[in-house]
Amino acid sequence: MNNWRVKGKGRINTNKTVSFTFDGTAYKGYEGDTVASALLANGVHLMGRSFKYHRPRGPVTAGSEEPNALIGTSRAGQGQFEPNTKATTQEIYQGLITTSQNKWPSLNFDIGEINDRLYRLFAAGFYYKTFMWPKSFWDKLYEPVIRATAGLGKAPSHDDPDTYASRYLHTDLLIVGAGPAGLAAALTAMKSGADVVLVDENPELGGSLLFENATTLNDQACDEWLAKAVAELAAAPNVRVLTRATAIGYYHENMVGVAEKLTDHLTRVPDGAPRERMWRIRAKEVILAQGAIERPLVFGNNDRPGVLMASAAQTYLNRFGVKVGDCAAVVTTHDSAWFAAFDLADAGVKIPVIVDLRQDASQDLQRGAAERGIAVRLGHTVATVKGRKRASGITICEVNAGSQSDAVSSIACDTVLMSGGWTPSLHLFSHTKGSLIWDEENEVFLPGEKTERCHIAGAGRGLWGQQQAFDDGKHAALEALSALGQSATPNAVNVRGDRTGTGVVMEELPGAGGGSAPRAFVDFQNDVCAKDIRLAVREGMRSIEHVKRFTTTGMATDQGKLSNMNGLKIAAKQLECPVPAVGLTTFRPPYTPTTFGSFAGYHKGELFEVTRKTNIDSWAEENAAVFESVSLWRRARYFPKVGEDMDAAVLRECRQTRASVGMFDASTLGKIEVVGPDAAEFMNRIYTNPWSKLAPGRCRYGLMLGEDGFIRDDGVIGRISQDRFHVTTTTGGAARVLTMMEHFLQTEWPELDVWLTSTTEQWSTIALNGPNARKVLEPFVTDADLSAEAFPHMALKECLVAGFEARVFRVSFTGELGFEVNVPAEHGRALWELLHEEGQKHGLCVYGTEAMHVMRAEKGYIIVGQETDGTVTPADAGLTWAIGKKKPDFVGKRSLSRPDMLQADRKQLIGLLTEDPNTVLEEGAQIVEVGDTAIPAKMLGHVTSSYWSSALNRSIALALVEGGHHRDGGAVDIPMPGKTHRANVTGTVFYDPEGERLNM
Amino acid sequence: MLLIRCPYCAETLPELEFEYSGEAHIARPQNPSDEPDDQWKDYLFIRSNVRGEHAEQWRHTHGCGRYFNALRNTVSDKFITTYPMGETRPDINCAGEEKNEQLAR
Amino acid sequence: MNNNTSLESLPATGRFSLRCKEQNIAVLSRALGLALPTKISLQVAANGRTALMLGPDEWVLSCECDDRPAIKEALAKVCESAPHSLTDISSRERSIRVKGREAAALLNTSCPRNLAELPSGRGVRTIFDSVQVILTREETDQYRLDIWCSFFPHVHALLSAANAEFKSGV
Amino acid sequence: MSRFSALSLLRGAISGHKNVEPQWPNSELKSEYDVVIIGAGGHGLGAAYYLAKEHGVTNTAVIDKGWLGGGNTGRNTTIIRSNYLYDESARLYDHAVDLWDGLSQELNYNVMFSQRGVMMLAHNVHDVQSFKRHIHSNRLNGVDNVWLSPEQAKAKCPPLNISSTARYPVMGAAFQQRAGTARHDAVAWGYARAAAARGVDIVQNCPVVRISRGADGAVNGVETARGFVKAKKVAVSAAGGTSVIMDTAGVRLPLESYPLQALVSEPVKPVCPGVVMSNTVHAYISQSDKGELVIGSGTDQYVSYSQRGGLPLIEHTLAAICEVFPSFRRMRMLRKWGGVVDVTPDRSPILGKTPVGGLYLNCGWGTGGFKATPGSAHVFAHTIAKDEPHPINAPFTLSRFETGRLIDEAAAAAVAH
Ligand SMILES: Cc1cc2nc3c(=O)[nH]c(=O)nc-3n(C[C@H](O)[C@H](O)[C@H](O)COP(=O)(O)OP(=O)(O)OC[C@H]3O[C@@H](n4cnc5c(N)ncnc54)[C@H](O)[C@@H]3O)c2cc1C
Ligand SMILES: NC(=O)c1ccc[n+]([C@@H]2O[C@H](COP(=O)([O-])OP(=O)(O)OC[C@H]3O[C@@H](n4cnc5c(N)ncnc54)[C@H](O)[C@@H]3O)[C@@H](O)[C@H]2O)c1
Ligand SMILES: Cc1cc2nc3c(=O)[nH]c(=O)nc-3n(C[C@H](O)[C@H](O)[C@H](O)COP(=O)(O)O)c2cc1C
Ligand SMILES: [Zn+2]
Repeated sequence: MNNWRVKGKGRINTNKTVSFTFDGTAYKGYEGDTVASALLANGVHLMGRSFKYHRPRGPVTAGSEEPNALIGTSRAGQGQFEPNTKATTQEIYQGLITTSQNKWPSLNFDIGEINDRLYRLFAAGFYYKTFMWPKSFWDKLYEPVIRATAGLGKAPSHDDPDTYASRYLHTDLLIVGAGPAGLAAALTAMKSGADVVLVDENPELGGSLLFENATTLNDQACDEWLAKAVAELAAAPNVRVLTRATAIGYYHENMVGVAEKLTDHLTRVPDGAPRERMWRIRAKEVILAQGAIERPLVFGNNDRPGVLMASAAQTYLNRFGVKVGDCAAVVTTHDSAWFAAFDLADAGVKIPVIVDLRQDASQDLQRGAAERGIAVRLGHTVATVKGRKRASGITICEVNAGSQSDAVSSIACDTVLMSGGWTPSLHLFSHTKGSLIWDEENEVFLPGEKTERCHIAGAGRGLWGQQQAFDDGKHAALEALSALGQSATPNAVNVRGDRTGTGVVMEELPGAGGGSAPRAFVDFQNDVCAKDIRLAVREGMRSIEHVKRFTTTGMATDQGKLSNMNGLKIAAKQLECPVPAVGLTTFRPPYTPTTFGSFAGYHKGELFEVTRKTNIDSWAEENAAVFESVSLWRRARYFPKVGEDMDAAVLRECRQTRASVGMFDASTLGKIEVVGPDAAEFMNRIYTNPWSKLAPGRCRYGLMLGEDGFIRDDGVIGRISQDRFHVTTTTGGAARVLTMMEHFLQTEWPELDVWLTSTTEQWSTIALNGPNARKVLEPFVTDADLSAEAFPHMALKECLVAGFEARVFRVSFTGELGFEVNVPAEHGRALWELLHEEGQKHGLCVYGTEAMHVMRAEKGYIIVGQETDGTVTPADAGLTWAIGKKKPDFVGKRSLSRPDMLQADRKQLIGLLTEDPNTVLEEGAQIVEVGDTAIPAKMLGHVTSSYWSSALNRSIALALVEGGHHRDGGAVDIPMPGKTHRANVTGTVFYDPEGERLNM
Repeated sequence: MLLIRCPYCAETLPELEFEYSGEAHIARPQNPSDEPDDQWKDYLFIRSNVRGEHAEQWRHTHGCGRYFNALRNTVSDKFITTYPMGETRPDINCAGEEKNEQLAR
Repeated sequence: MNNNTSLESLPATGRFSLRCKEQNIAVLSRALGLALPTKISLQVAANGRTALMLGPDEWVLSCECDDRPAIKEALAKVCESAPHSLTDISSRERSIRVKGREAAALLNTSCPRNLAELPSGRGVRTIFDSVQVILTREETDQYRLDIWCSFFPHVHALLSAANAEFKSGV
Repeated sequence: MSRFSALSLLRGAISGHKNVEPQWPNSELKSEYDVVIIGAGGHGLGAAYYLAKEHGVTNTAVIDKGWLGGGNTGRNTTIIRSNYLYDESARLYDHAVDLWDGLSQELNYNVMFSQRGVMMLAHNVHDVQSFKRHIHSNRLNGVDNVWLSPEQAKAKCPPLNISSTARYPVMGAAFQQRAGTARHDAVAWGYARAAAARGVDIVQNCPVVRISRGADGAVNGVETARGFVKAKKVAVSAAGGTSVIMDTAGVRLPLESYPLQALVSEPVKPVCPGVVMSNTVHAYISQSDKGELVIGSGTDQYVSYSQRGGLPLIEHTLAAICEVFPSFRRMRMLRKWGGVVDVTPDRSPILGKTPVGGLYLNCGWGTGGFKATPGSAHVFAHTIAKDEPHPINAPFTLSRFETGRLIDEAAAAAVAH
């Protein structure tokens, strides 16, 4: 096993072997390996297939910018499948199962590869130009085929068993990236009084020091210095280090989202451990030390397995102890690939050639190559890579004034290392809308104007080399500390053997042009080639945003980390336009793809959202209630007895309530205590009704409009004393109503001496309704007279009920004699049980919201939100009587006189009785003139409520109908699929129109 | 998530504690019944919707509960200042030519 | 990480919402026998009564349950001279105490506030997940949350889930 | 302009696409036009196209401050449906669906209009009532929309969680089969290409900074970053910038602009066949032909032109998606972005004439105007050409806010997208 391991190299734990599988084959690696490093150590380069052409692909990087080596992962025996995971960042653990993607039947033999032969048909944007004929083929054939071939991995098919966490964290200084710049910043800030958080996406700190480790730092070997630095930071009380933690987005006011992976590297996951945690870190100052990403070169077949970034090869060697091949040719425009070549050569890899497009290279480099017996071809370029599933050689030729010379020579190799220079990582900085400035000399974008309190350090500022990075990190920390009013005396880091390089930036390599030349890839995953970008420009896509969207370059899962700059250069050249004038596309969060789960955090299942329950809810649950959800509350809808369905239960609940007595948990109604000397005046302004004359101890139905004149809420309101009202609102409206009241009070009428307090949850509210309601309640009330004379309809009393301090309203939402008893919430259930027991003497039944709805509809009482929908005025709803005629003003009054609010054709609330008394109309059914049922029909309105009425022994309905108030006695049609129902228009009160039962 | 300074609490706190409540300084007419339809419409619906410095109401709902006013730049989302309800809009001058610049995105 | 954070549901107490304009604070203070604090988040205790200032015209008074009639009576006497609103909210909310070295971190799983900026002995209304709460820092590592009853189970469940996470050590 | 066809594609393939021509020329701004349309989104470009095709008005410029299609047309979740409640809306959006069907052929540009259906989930009794009301109203308006049981809903979208113990159980769904999605960029490009072919100038990267009015009060041109342009008529189709530009003509609007966010996941093989919307848990999802899950989030609470938006909304949206589709919890967000949507008080658009002569307005589509693109453009062109509204857009006046005849889909508990 592991034939490509290099003894004595790497930071992995070779004492600990780990096995995992890839496409069913078992492999062994070491603790600390990624899937990619372990597979490479086993000689496996072919790890995936590209999106469009299904070309064979291997890893091209060793980090989170990887576009090619995407795999599915799952945990043995437990599923937890996940697609599109980067083999280059997924750490191996015992029992990890990995699979390749986007292939059929196998990775090695993939039918989809046919696309690669037909590539010319699949030029950029081809689908916009075809698949249009015949028209019907799109839905039936073309699109389904396109969809089936698209996508990379498969979506998970099972519910995710894992949990996710989140946390807010406040800190003085957040440092993103723990390379030399980030480490220097952290080591400096550590010495101040500031709280510091250092995050890095890798499992260990070090950044480029993990692979560029030939230097000596303060006279210690690089690895040794790093270990000490890490230990120092770990021991510092003011520093918190998060590894496997990716800063995914830089949001407003220095809030950075950091997604931390907690368990995906563990063989055994501790109980209760979430899989990932989303930190929302709010920092006073931020240092972005994200480093730079090495840029690929664009040449023929540059996507073949075995073609890697030079720094990736260096990483596999120095961090993982893996050589990526036996014989690695190097193609570069930058010095850094030379160093990579030297490292590999020193580890025993044959370097047949370094091809550098530049005409010159430093003496040091050339000497280094010569010492190692490496052939150097300056002023040369690579024409193409040979081999299909693995590179087998390259052809090179001279760069001749930018065009290809005839003298092509072939060089055999199994690996190609490339470097097109480095791109500073400014993704997070760009999230803040900070500006980027084009640096002509180094041909990179650098940070310009800032919009947040942040500092960029290291390679992110285009500073190559460890010494510069250390110095810059330290400097950034001092700057940040001074902004925090802090200071520190930093220790310098002196670098010996620093291998700073320079280079030039190319677009497509000169050898790659021409019609028949093999394709040169810019965006590996999405198979965007240089010629696609040129084609897009020729098709008129002159904005880089158009180029992106037309070719999909930069839209793959690496979000252009490798491709954007090359794409931009090629487009700029085709446009004959300077690079900065063309500009970059927008960087958007997240920095690397991030699971939905980590955004959702704890919000899963029961914790997804609050479920509010009343104090009496537990009784309902024990008594087999069926619940419904109303805003955040859950309410008992009905209480079926064994064998009953909803209709039967509701019928019984209504019947028994009207015949004797029913009991209902009304605790969810919103309640607001309105208190102060100006309470009545305030009520006058907010509600349509007049309140000044309402005597303490009395209550009244209140109607509330929005300023636009439409009904917003209603409820019964009691005057407890001269300066105190007990307001009730609808269940769903409670918060809204209080907000609206506060808004008017604070912003328009601050002079009023009145205050509002939500008392919804202070009270449990039990409604007793029915001719025997008084009999049930009376035994529990000793300090008040409940008789009809002493306690008439629409009166209220504060008294003791069963010893609890209560507010009893004599009101009714059913049309029967009714009491609503409010007691302190914690006594709700106790009182409920007492009343229930007492009620048994009278055949009391418990009813739910459904029976309540039926009974109030029988009485023509509206439900806001059912009879109204935000477009209904008091007049429409037949509630003109609730408007205080003499009041000069109340919220919404002025709007009621706008022209369209007075039209006769407005939809108005009416009653409907179907001709067939057994037909219960469907709520929401539409209403037309008699006989006017042809489609499209002129609709007059709709059925808002419709029930079987046990009291009337027939169906009833309420409806909003155009000009409804003038239709009394007329008929309308309700066309339903298959049958049209006819109904007669009536008043809205179906039951006990005289209201006699209220006064029993 | 924005950070907002509540002028009553005198603390700068996360947006999650606050509710936005629309444009500021739109006073309810003294006698709505006297308003002509078009002016009542202005009060109800017309908003300046400024690209740039916007005077707006917020409520520290999950804090002191108070409504207050703020000046905020709607392009950068940055608060310029916040001030108690009832105070007039502070005269903080922003750079001239803002409109053209605003239009240019 | 050694976890020693505890969650404790607290017994009921008397609670009032008290509201008045600035000019009447002195009168009400005298009536209550307690100097109502005049800076938001400050808490003052005397005679078994505690007042926490939540807003410029708002306090929450805590007391023994059976001290409530006395408070009502005392304030009713000054109703004319010092208009105010006193509303019993004792049954509206329940409290939970979070205590231990990691109490603040535990709360910060769902509370976006910077708890370091809340000194011991102070309290504020804030938000915990989607739930409005009153958060009082009783001692350095001890906090109390006052929560409307119907939201209590949700807050408790979130804190318990977070506690399990802390216990797992990751 | 040459026609796109399978054959032309094949020819191109053989020749190495040697003879491609720009899909639209890089027009210079002329000094005078019959019609200037501000905003090269789908609505503006479409209006230019229909003006040319149906009304013979070709001396038109569509001027955009950025790149064409770069506004909300290029950043929306592409949901198309017409199952709106009110007659006015149903007619408008259904007119659009009729035009969507066949738009690829009409424009000779595959806009990938895909009628995979839109399913709107009901999670409580109120939702059920509201959706049934929609269904009945739609049926009588000739708009297809049917009720599905939870099981039927799941059959249409297998990853859907229909467990009755869910916090928000699925109690059924309203389903419109003719609804679906289209490729947003292609819509802008297709209209641009077809309009350009009929002589329309498309001028990009040229902000209009002022609408100019003559002594008679009527418009006479626009001031742009590249100078003054005379115009007989000016049509504003500048979503995300409407209030600002209309203010320069002295017209103040009932609009507020909010950031609206959307996101995509990494691409996966087909898993979510149609569009699923849940208003109650605030989640909208579909899967694009490329394989990403395209997910719509909500608007932030405050007015903003920043095309950004905050993290809490995204967290809430994804929590909701994971509730409805628990197997997606391990999917990853690839990219999220924001747009700026102009919202009216009744959530319905303003589409028609203005108090200013020669000035026409198309705005206020809020979170849901992509679906209207061809229909809106079509009747807007009519309005501009004839100086009077088409019957379909006649109700969508600016004056309704004064008289009170609002078309309040939002109040009627319709969903936004
Ligand atoms: C995240 C998101 C999701 C959405 N999801 C859906 C959905 O699923 N279904 C749906 O139907 N709708 C959806 N919408 C809404 C939909 O995108 C828009 O309503 C629709 O695209 C508007 O099209 P338009 O052509 O009017 O505007 P845009 O495409 O925005 O075009 C307006 C153009 O005007 C330009 N402009 C502005 N001011 C000026 C000026 N002064 N000078 C020159 N040019 C100017 C802008 O640059 C822009 O290009 C969504 C919107 C967003 C942001
Ligand atoms: N030889 C050359 O010419 C050349 C060119 C470029 C860079 N370099 C080397 O690069 C180094 C620069 O140091 P540096 O500290 O600026 O960069 P670095 O690359 O050493 O460290 C950056 C770190 O940030 C991490 N990171 C990036 N984005 C992140 C995110 N969003 N969340 C969490 N972590 C993130 C990276 O994984 C990495 O660990 C020097 O050592 C220099 O020698 C050399
Ligand atoms: C329907 C749709 C699908 C998208 N799919 C992708 C995608 O697969 N990859 C990607 O990077 N962006 C995708 N995007 C997002 C765009 O890259 C871009 O973010 C969006 O158009 C807004 O533009 P901006 O981010 O440049 O402001 C998609 C956008 C839409 C509207
Ligand atoms: Zn405050």
